[in-house]
Amino acid sequence: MKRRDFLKNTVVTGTAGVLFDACAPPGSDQIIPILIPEEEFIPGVEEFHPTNCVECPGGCGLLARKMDGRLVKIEGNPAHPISRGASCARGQALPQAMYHPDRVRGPLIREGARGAGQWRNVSWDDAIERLVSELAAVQEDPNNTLAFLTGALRGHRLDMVRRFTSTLEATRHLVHEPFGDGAVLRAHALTTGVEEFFAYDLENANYLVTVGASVLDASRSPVRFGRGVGHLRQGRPGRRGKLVAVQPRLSTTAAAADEWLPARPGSEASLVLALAHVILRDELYDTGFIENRTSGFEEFRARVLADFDPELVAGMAGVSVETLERVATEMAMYGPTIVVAGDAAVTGPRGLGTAVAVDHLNALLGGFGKKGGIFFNQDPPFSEWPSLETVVPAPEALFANLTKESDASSGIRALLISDTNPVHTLPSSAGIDSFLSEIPFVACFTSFVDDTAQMADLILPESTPFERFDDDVPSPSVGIPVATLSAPMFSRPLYDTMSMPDVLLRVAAGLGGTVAEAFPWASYEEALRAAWSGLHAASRGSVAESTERRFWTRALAAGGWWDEDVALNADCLTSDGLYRFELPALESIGLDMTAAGDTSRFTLYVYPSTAFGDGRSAHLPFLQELADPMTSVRWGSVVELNASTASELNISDGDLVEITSDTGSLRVRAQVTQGLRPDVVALSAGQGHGEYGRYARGRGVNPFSLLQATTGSDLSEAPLQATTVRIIKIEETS
Amino acid sequence: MPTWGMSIDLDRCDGCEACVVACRAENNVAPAGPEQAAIGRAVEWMRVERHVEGEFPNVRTRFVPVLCVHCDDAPCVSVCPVSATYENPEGLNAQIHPRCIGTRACAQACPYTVRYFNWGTPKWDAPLEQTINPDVAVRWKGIMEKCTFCVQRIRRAKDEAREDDRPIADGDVQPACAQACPAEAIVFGDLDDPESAVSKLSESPRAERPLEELGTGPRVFYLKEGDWRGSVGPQSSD
Amino acid sequence: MLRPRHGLSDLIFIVRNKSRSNEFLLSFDGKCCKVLHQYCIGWLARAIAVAISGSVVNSSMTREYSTRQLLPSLILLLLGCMLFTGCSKAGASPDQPIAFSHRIHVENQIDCSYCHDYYEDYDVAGMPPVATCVDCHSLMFEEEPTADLEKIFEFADAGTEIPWVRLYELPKYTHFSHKWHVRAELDCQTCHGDIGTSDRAVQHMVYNMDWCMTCHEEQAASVDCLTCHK
Amino acid sequence: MLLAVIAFGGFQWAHQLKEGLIVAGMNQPVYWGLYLTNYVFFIGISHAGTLISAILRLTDAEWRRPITRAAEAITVFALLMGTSNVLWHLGRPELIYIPMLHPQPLSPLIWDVACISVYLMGSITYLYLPLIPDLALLRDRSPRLRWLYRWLSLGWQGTPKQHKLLERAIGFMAVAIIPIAVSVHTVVSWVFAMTLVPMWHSAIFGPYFVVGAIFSGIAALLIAMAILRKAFHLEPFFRPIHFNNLGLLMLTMACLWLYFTFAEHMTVWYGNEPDEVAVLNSRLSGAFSTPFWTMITCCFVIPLCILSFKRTRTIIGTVIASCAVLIGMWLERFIIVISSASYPRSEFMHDGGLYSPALVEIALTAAQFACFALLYIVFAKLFPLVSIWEIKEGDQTELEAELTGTAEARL
Repeated sequence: MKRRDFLKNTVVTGTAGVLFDACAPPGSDQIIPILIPEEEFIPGVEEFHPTNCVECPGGCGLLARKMDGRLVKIEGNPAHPISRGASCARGQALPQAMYHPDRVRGPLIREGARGAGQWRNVSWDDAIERLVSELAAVQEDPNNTLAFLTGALRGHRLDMVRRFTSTLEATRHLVHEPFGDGAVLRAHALTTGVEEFFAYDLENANYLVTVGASVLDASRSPVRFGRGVGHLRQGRPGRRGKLVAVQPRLSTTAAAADEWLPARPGSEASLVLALAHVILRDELYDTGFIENRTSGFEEFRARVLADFDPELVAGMAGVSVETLERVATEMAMYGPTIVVAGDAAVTGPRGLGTAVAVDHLNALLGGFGKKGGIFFNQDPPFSEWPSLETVVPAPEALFANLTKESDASSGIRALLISDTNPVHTLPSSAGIDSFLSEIPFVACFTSFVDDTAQMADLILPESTPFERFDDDVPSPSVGIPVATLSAPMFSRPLYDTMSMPDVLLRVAAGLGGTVAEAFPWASYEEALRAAWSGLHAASRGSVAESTERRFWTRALAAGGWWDEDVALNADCLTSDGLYRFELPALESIGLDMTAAGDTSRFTLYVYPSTAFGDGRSAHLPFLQELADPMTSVRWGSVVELNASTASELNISDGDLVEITSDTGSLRVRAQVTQGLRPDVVALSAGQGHGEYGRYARGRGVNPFSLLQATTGSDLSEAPLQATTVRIIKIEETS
Repeated sequence: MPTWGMSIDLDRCDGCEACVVACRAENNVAPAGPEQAAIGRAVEWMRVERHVEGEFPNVRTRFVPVLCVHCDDAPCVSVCPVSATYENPEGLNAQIHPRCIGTRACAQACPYTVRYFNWGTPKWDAPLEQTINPDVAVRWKGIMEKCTFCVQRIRRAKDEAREDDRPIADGDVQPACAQACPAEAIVFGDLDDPESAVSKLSESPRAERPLEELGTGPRVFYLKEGDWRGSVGPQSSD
Repeated sequence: MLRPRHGLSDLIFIVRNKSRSNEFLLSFDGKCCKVLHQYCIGWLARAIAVAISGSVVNSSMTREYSTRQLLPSLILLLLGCMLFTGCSKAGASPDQPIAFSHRIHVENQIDCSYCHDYYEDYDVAGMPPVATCVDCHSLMFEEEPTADLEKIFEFADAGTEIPWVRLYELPKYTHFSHKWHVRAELDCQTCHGDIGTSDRAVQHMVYNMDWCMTCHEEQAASVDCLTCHK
Repeated sequence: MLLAVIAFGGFQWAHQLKEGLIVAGMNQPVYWGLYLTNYVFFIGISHAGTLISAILRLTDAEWRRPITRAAEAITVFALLMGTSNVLWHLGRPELIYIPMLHPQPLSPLIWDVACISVYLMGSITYLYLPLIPDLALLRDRSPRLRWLYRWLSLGWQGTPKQHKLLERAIGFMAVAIIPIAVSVHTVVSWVFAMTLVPMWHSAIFGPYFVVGAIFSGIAALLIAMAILRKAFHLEPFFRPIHFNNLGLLMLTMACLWLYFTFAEHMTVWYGNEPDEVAVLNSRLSGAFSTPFWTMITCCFVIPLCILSFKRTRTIIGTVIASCAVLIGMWLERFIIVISSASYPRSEFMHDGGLYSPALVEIALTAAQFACFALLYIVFAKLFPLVSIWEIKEGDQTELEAELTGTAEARL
């Protein structure tokens, strides 16, 4: 019978196919694969190489597991004070960044129009030659300026850039970091004189209040805060701390919290001051601290008692008076208490006010310098690089402002970009596209052709942390001086890549003159050693060795240097050394927020994604495949709506909706939730890349395209919860 | 001979999903890709389930990391017609890939839904296959796979212990998930050793074994969320 | 507890394996090997082997094989031979890039560990890089240069390794530690046959689970699946 | 026509073999889909013949004589179709023989393999034995294929001794086949009932499945009879009385089936165990409500309305009812397999995908029904679908010429 024959064949071929898949193992019949000439390794024997994580400000120290000459896994460095052997989802996915199929494998020069994505491979010599000539050209005309745009760099990468920008004539160092928490730093500076993230002694705290800051998912240091909160909860037998989250959306942090206060966006500052009001009214504050170590308390008390009665605030914030009273009392009674501000809450017009109010609340509770309280970072005693008679550099400025300046780009002839992706994470209204297009020469240091690199003329492929020398000073830290150090774990990079500082060294040499003199090192490694010699000289801390050479090797092997024995300190660096109850910053805060008049408009709340942060991890398949902790969405994005809102708009789970703001609109599937204020819709940052490798390209939507760029502010470039949007249903779920 | 078990402290767990990716990376679990993941074919030996109760603003949420609980009396073992899944002397419920014929009976029988099927051939876009962990087999299409309690790490730990000829100590073995967890919510060890951290935790009043009523005898147990009572009393800044 | 007894075995081995047990199979052996050398291809060989090993493994405890058990195997085997052409590497002795003689090296009192330097300390025995060859041979002025010796230096100069063709390969889903097998004081011959006394490397046998299990049981080594399966 | 459908099915299967089950619609947690549904369904159908004819034979119901063979044929082919589903269902069909080589006796699937293979053997013999005398008849009368009939009829001469022997054998088989048949479907049900899955883990699953099986079996038989009656002009043999009686039998079964269904769901509803109730709700009002209520209508309402009244219990009526029942029973299998699988213990599976069959599954299902029909027709072409000698035996006055005439007319 025909059918039988036919089937028999299909069976056999099919079977063969199945078996082929089944039995086909990676590797060939040759024995060569287990013999790598340069890198001797023993099959089946694991090596661990210390390295550092650059995905988020956390600055974890990691161990890279190397087997059969390949990087196969990331683990936390058990000795490292920040990670303590743990790591987050993003850290775990890092090996995929190194072996990503779409990595830039060599320097590229643009062919054809900008953004067309046509590139020509060139050698490093040619690339650097091009770079040098462009920069030299810029230097010739005094009206020209050169701009170096970076993310929030840390460690000596930052120092290299600063040194570079300050040695070159008319050069500006611009910074762009979508979730930079600039306001928090400014607030710290105003109140304590320390312009750095505080170190929190979570392990010994009993009460933690986060104002906007999703400390457990994406912002700052999820690993450090995760460990801290875990310890605060169950680390001490018979003593369980409490976590309270103040934010409009039930984030992973709020979900993990014991109590969630869904305050109206923008009302956080008032809410915090209302808590302060209760504490002041009932005189629950830490008198000792207030009297001896603060200034301007009376004015502050007067202001708060006068203006921020819970009765008034409650209505505006949408949190009941009882709750405010209770939480305030608990904070005072069951301390030590820590209050942390961050993310959306510290952006926009009231951002700085919120951050300052939070500092004041901490001060009221006497949190500074107390066990289970707040301490200040201590910098590792690096030795200074040879000082140089510099042209005074223009202060670091926010990128967004520059793009808005009328004749912004006119002066700028060349732009170098590193460790940031403004085209993706700047509000489109900031006019970044036109800005870039007006600049004659744009060069990008990057491992991937992302949204920004797509607009560049020259792409200088960056090595991954596993292929380069690097160091890092984590911030927020844990109060002790910590410096992370990582060395390449391969004898040569996987591809023809070079790390940014090394490129700068070669460019400097190329430019010659004072610039060359400013960079007397042959390699970034040398530069690092020069700086790290200071740690050796200090002869304390985790690595103490007789000779500088042995110190260096030990430090490389240990993955860094830290000093656990140093005494924690919280001495304010203000003029009088006292904590300053700064008032002017609170002016912006009022109770003028009435219920939104136009009920058809909702506040758009943009938050960093657990898996992608601001989007820089979106190119890794492991993270794209990861179901979001709160929305369970994979490989895309959803907009969250409160159930009641959804029913009003007759939107149900999975419907396609259109979100329109004054500056743009986008279409995305809706997800109905109970974990969100009815007057708010929430979109996660990170997705919606136009260009960032095959896994990120065209996945989900980018909320930044809806935001209204703030100008003038030198603290944040986009208000993450001040934009209002309309929502209409486009189509039913299928 | 140890009996391996795990405790997961739901009070510490904050749903960061570090364990999920750590498990993927350690055990060569290939991403299913957007299309397949969308129709429920994503493989996650370790996944974090979310339970949201209540209505705005009084919402309570629990994160529950779910992995194979390595039952003492496993429903999956008895239904397999070819004994491709079995319980080893150390209490691991193992899937022997070359033996599996893909009836998926075990998956259907598992009350925890933690057994995964290779619907198609796992894909690694070159050169991503470079990240494959040589200690763990790469599965192929048509077979089941599941959490192994990182048996390859157990094997290594034993090897080292045997090398310097000592018994394997508590903490020698850490599965990828436990190792990655920032909140230190996951503790792994020998349930037979009364001194091991995990068996101490198993005594905790907060300890509850998932679906114990089914008589599966899970070796993974959860420490349920504690409630905050102001019981600690006013703290002096000691 | 039920212990699965089944492995992807290789055809030839089963046949030879039987050849050791009684002579009915010897003739069978002869035929098959010929057939295979002419026709059989790796993957299908495995497919068939599954069937055969199945019927073999059934009685792996009593090492006897009845005609009845072999019948399905034979049918499958022939089917395979008819459908596919190619050549099985199993049991064969492929031409190596260099005619290397273990005998000579052994006779010169060169210890296994000199070339296979991981064999008693690690999971793999290890293969010598070309450098190791050069080290010795460049010192032996009195040995008359042969074509093969020249090749060594050619490879060395080209900076490439010698592409030895692999004789023994375990499935990727098994974990094997050379170290512990050496420390268990097994003779090299048990697994590698008379390699030490031969001029040409011939695959002594193809390891299949049946064979491993038998030895493990005799030696009272662990027979838990997870000992070897990963 | 049929061949085309089958060929397409085969092609789809080849595709599935190459790509793996990724081309099918199943997912996590619905690991079992259409293939298992068909498997259970066809095995159910298979109860038509053997069980019915055996029971009737033992109870010596005279009216059964013409219909027994038609029934037994259904059994054999349905079984073949049913078991073939295992091939599509397995992740690695190339290893399908392993369960025979290294069975794991604790597994219900192994019990299944055992029972069904026995049942298949049994029912083939049971189909074959009564066929022998007719084969002999054909050997002597048929114009062609005599060699085949000669070979098959094993030199039957119709001597009293042979008759005695045959009667004994048939009698024995009839007795033996009933427990086997019952056991088969019980075991099939145990494949589900032995798990802890909500609404599978139920004690009455065994009898429930058996009843359902007989129910659908009768329906299949009725339809087959009706078609053959038209196709081969068997009006003299398949008389309204048969349809009437079988109709009544089916009615009883319908009531019995409803009783079981009700009992099954009642206990769950009253027990109110959250995970089980989740499944129940999905059937009563949720994702599976449409198939569920269709099933109730097809399996009970329609048969009841048609079959309770003598006036409507005509041939047409019974056939309509039977079609309804077949659809209903298929839906029942579908609901049982899929709905339970779709709602695992909530605490551990939050976002499970709902199941919708893919092209390959539908194609293969169609191919099976086509193949079933094809086999049946071929069988009908080659062998007398009416047990000539039994009828003879039953009614001596019947004119032999007429029989053989029709027989020859057919060949």
